[in-house]
Amino acid sequence: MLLNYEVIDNKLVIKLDGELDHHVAENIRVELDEMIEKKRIKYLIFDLSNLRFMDSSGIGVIMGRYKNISKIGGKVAVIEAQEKIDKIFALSGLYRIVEKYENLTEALNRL
Amino acid sequence: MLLNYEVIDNKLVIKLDGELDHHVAENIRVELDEMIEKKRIKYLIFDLSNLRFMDSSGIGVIMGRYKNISKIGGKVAVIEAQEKIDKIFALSGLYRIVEKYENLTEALNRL
Amino acid sequence: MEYKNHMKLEFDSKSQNEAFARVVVASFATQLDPTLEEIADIKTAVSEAVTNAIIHGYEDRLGIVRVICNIQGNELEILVEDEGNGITDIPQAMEPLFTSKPELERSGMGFTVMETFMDEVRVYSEPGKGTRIRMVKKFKSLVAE
Amino acid sequence: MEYKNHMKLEFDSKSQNEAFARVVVASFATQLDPTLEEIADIKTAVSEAVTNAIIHGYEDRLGIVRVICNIQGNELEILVEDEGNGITDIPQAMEPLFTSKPELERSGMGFTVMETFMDEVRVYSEPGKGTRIRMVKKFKSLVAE
Ligand SMILES: Nc1ncnc2c1ncn2[C@@H]1O[C@H](COP(=O)(O)OP(=O)(O)O)[C@@H](O)[C@H]1O
Ligand SMILES: Nc1ncnc2c1ncn2[C@@H]1O[C@H](COP(=O)(O)OP(=O)(O)O)[C@@H](O)[C@H]1O
Repeated sequence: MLLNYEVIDNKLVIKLDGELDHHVAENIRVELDEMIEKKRIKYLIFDLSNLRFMDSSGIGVIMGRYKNISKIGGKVAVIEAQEKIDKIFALSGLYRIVEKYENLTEALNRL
Repeated sequence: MLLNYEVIDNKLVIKLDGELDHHVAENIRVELDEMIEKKRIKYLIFDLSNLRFMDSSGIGVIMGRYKNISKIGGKVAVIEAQEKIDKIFALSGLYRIVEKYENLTEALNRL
Repeated sequence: MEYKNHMKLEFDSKSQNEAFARVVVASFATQLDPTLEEIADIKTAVSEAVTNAIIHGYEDRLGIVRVICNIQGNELEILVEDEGNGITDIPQAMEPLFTSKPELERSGMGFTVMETFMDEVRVYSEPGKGTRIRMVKKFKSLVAE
Repeated sequence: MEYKNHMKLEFDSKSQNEAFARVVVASFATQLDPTLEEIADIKTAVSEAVTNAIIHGYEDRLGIVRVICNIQGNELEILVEDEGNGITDIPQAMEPLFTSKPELERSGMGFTVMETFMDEVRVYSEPGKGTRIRMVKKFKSLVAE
């Protein structure tokens, strides 16, 4: 699992690469929380274009970041999730609290 | 496992694609013997450039064809075997009876 | 005669083995000539069941997780078993969003995901004895010999 | 503490499962951060031992082949077991080019290949009871957590 960050317009773009399961979720969570605190970021964009596999552990990772960041008035978005992953998010009701955009440009404009 | 044939200069070039193990060896043997008989071929060139995996079952396949074809004065060559596969052939002494060439051009010229 | 095949895998309840279990089942399923979509479905379902065995079944203890696959015709039966804590209230456990481990950021969607991606899911469990998940996937393709 | 992991795989003695067994062991070995060459070595050795269990151990009967892997530090131990015919003369069986099945175009190079690609190979066998091959590979890389 690879994590890549970039801060654009005060928004943290997190690119997940590889497979997101319970085994890697814990590390990702710790790394993300550090990054969010250090950079004092309020807006997160998860770019999932290179995420080849995800199970329900991924919901926890995104939901958990949302809970923290919404307390300080922040927002979370997800872009380019593959069909199967999109279905898992939809099932869980994640899209009721987290925004879904087509691509990075749209996410940066609208979040 | 994919088998591709081509007859060039009265020589049968057999391109093996994929993994050659005991499971596929039997089918390959039958198909090859049919082809050799039908085309009345005396020279065989095994092109292994796309053979990703082979265990000692592959020795049997090539040795077996050699035995049949040498009875009618024919010859067998192997080209472009990957390092691991080349090592298996070397261990077995296959290269004492079967020719080894760098590439197809050389095999076609010298066999 | 209908094509059959069988395998049984046992491994330590370590989270490293979640990815391993997915690969093993996917690789066993290749003989059913699956679509990429079917492979993704079973990988996801196996990942859920194996993760549950590790984090809920054994919690922090080291135990053995068992994954059994049976192919019969164009059906793949997958059993995922642990000899861990077991489940007291199975209907509650299977409810979407129910989790006993919110502190681990579990979403409670594991069983729902299994049910969505597989054709059948059954849960057998006894508190203190362990849990067995039985899942079935029917493949569209014909069976490869 | 030294990193450890364990898995056990059982499957039907069908030739379709030779490729499956290779993938399973290779996939389990990825946690040792192997080179492509190391992966090719163990795939080849496993293929030899599993094929032997199927064609020599069980001949045309249906039996169970067992593959056990133990990781300890940077070593991978692989056991391949059958409950088939067994081997009467082990030293002879291990000689290069010795085969009891020339009619199947076996080359008699299986054990030689295993010994070439693995760091240790031991054969335990009892006629009528079965055969166990124990192989060890030492990986160059450090162990991934
Ligand atoms: N193998 C198991 N052993 C014990 N309890 C389990 C097992 N699998 C599931 N459970 C229980 O069922 C609940 C719901 O499981 P699931 O839907 O997969 O969600 P999650 O894993 O996110 O909690 C778990 O929180 C746990 O209490
Ligand atoms: N699992 C086994 N059960 C019974 N006999 C075996 C087994 N493995 C190997 N043998 C015997 O040892 C011989 C040599 O094995 P090997 O070197 O792998 O060559 P090959 O498989 O090409 O015959 C076999 O021909 C067989 O007689």
